[in-house]
Amino acid sequence: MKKNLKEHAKPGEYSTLELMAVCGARAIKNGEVVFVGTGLPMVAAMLAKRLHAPKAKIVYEAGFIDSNAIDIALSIADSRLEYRASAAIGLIETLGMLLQGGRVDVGFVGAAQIDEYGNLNTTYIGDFENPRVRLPGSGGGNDIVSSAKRIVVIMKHEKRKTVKKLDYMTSPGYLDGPNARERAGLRGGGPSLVVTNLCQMKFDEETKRIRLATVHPGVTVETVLENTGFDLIIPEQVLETEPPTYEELEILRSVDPMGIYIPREQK
Amino acid sequence: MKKNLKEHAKPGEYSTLELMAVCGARAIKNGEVVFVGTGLPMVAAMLAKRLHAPKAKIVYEAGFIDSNAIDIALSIADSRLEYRASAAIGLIETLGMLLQGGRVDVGFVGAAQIDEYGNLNTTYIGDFENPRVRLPGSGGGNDIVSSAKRIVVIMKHEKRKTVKKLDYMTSPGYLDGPNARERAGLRGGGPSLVVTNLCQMKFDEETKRIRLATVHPGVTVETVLENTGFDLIIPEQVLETEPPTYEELEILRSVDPMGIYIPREQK
Amino acid sequence: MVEADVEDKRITLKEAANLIPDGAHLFWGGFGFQRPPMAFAHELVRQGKRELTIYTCGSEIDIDILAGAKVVSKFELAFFAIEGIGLAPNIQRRIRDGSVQIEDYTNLAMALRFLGGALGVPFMPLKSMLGTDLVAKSKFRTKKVKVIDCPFTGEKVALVPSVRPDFSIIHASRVDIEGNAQIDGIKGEDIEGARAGKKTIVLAEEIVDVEFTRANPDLTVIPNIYVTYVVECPWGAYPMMVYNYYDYDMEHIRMYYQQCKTEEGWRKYCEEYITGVESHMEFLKKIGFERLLKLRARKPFGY
Amino acid sequence: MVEADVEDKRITLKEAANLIPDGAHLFWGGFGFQRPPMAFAHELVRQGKRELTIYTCGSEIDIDILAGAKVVSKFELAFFAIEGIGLAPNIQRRIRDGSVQIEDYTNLAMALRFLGGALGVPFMPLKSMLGTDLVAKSKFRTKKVKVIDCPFTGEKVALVPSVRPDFSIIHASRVDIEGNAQIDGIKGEDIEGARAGKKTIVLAEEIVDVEFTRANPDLTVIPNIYVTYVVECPWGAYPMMVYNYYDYDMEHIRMYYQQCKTEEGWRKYCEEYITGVESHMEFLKKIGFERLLKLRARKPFGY
Repeated sequence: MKKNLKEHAKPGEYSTLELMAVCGARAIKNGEVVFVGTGLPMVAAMLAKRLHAPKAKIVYEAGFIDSNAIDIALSIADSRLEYRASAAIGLIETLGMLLQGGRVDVGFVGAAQIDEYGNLNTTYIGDFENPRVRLPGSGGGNDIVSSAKRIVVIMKHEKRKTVKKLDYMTSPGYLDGPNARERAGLRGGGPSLVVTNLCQMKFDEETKRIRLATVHPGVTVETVLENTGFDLIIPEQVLETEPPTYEELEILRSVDPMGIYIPREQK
Repeated sequence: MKKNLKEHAKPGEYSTLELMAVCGARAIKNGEVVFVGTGLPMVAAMLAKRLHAPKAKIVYEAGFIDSNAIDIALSIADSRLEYRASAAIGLIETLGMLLQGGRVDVGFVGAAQIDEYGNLNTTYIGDFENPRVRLPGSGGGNDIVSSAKRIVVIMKHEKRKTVKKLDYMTSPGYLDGPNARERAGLRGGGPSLVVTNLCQMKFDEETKRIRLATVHPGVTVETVLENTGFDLIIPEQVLETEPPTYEELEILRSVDPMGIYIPREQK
Repeated sequence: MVEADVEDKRITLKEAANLIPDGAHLFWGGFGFQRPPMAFAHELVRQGKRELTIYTCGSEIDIDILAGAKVVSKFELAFFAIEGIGLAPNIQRRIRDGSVQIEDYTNLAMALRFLGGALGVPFMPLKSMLGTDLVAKSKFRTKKVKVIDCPFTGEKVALVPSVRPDFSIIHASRVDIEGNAQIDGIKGEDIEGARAGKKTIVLAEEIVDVEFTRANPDLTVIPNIYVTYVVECPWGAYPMMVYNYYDYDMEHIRMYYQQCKTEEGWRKYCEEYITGVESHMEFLKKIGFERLLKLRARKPFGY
Repeated sequence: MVEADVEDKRITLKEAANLIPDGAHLFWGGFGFQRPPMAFAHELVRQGKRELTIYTCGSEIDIDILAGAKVVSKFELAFFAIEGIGLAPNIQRRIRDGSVQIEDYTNLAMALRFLGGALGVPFMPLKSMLGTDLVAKSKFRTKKVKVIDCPFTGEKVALVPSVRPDFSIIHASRVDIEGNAQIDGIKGEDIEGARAGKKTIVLAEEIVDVEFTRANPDLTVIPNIYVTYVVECPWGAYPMMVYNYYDYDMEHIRMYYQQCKTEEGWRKYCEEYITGVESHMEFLKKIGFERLLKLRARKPFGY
């Protein structure tokens, strides 16, 4: 029996990673210029483009502009991303002219640590002089977070990742509060949405501090708080994240049919 | 009867413009990167490339790199210059990366005025606020004179053009003397040769002031001085400019067969 | 999908010129004789625009016409003339009568100002202009150039302010309806200029199908994201040249130069070829089909 | 003419690597999985180079191998990992044992540092890094970045020092014997990097005739003037990818990652695939013709 595609899937019919990808996709509006990396953000952008945002233009920092890839890429510079692209140029074009030039509407990034102003760490865990782990570094992350009009952060929700003080600030959220970005000379709008495996978080307009927005189906506010290392603002009413529709799931699974970024068994 | 191609032509067998083009061509060594505009410098570079400097690479600021044009161009951006070029890019490439990047050996420029330090004016005749004539301006001239390793100036020799004080300094010769270029932050070597319709001039190593090098056949030192507005250093011995060889003339005339830059009747 | 995924950015030449308000700041594409937006210049004159500011490296008849018709009152540029022929006749007169002012930079400085605008930084460093009147003197800009000591090497560096004009006007070889543009041959400062404008209008010799551009992303030098509108405009650079399309018409250019030496001659030219014709197509008809065909580029030369 | 007008810049891979002295500074081309100079990395290891400094945006197995073999002691870069798999295993260990130091920039900052080097200016401005530890902290550079107030707008701007390395190493699609190089697909930071080096070595999948390159100057992205030497090096980016030529070999990459998690595993890999083979050709033979053929790019996809 064919399901109604617009209906929401039931618990157990989708995985947390699928829900996270759907949350990311919904943050993309039709016609927007979207700056993504590989992994969940790529899957989210491809889903958006095939569903509600066919005119979204996906940019990958290696140089692919308005990519229409039909195969899942494993690298940001993967030849797969050139399929029916507008152009294939380089980093000065994507990070410089498009992004720093102010033409990117929404950028997606990940992080190993986030603080309550949305500042991000992707470089060091532990002490700068003698770190426990040396992460990959900024890549284009700092550039994206500095200059895109909006930022969506997608990351795992753990106490040690949601911290009061970052081990190293790789990318600027709202720094130490209101107007700090402007004072620092940053032009981009800063983080607007954080999607985790537990919830979605946004930022308080006035204080620029992070606040809970929605909890994923089956997750309680208490669970979120237990897994959060910083002081999370909890609004009076916390809604539940809208589950994926069957249509979203169907397209999502066609985007990543091999389950490279969203393994099927997690369902 | 076939003339010996290596022999020098006799007076009356060549025009002054032909001699000037030959002087320019001789200033180009094989393998050098040469930055030229249209007109006599283009003809000179094409002559050099067909004669003693086949590996010279001719760059035109519009974006033509290592041009091998077979037809005479009327504009610096003329499609004719793309023939068998290495690449066709743009001004950031030619003036920025090649020239300012330090890869141009010799640049050719013209001028409406020159002073005794080789500073050049191509912008205003008369007062800056209320000029008599507004010339075309720097174009790439200042860029070339700022950054090429050597500069060859080709211009008409008149008292009002060889002046003690320029109406406007468009391009930097040796400014006000030794080390002035370095102090100003300029990296190029500065003017090394001035070719006029009367003579060739070079620059005194120590004082950086202009001095007579050779007089063209039939021209006396007195004639040069009568037509010079600044104090020209006259060395003890002034040689005569070596006249064109028959080979030089033959190739030169094949480069510009229609006499566009070197009209035939001037002979 | 919610709607067709190919956006159609086509407008007419008249609509495009009509977008430009009096007083607007324009990046002006093409370099020398190559791909100047001549048809767009004509249409600005026909529509009687006023007080425009134009940023370009070096341009020729196209901007001389804009000065002659008093469409432009300010230029920031490095070079103007009619190469191989003489000084730009209308601009000379307009400077003398005070209706046009020019701020002087070098070609590299202007190209870098467009690159800076494209990159979204407020200035760019360069090693030209140093020690000369290009730094010491300015006509109307209060902040024309600033010489600083490099914080890394100590050497002198000139900083020039980036340009982000209201509109960038480019004449390309080909473009699709989404705005993916290709340019054959030299690009002058058009790559940077197309990315510097707040809005960018791409005129092109031909509009090609999206299948053509999407099949080879490596050839697109101005991607759709930068392009606001596209205008199909064949022979749009005549009497100048477009590589792989047509050669210049030196006879027309020389006639222009001779005639425009006087104000009366310029008015006659303007009336005959610009304001006296209804459209770009009427202008081309006036030039004549046979004459245009003779100028077509021959393969493999491109001119 | 005094001699043939086509200069032959071909040398062998061994000769190319032999040009690099211990302690040299290198721009390292390719981006992510696309066109890394893998074969050149192998040859540097075989020749036992030491104390190199590498400048790049983001690189993966290629620089992990150079760190593992202690060829490189310093990196200035923005990103290193084996994308989609995990952290670069050798670099992690070399950081811990103190034999490798990394100075951190962003991808845009590094790309601009190469653009600045190419343009011959001592620094470039950017609007990233501001307000973060990328400005506040440095590992070994005394002058890593300088934040200034823009003299035109007053806003904060970060200045990063330009890079002019001793050598730039690029793996291109095609090159002619004079050094005119073409790159299919994305160029990463190779356009700027190729122009930043004091000397530039272009390795390429194939050497093509000068007739081919000269017939279409618009396709040459690195003109001969910048190129000191060329090396024909088919499958030179294996196990990574070259657009239009071949796909990556994920099986080999995963095996590398797993094996190099330990020093012993790395030593075994290095001995088996790098130092234990005589040349790049022997390495390819070891991988096997059949396996390589399976990776060939299919038209029109390019992968």
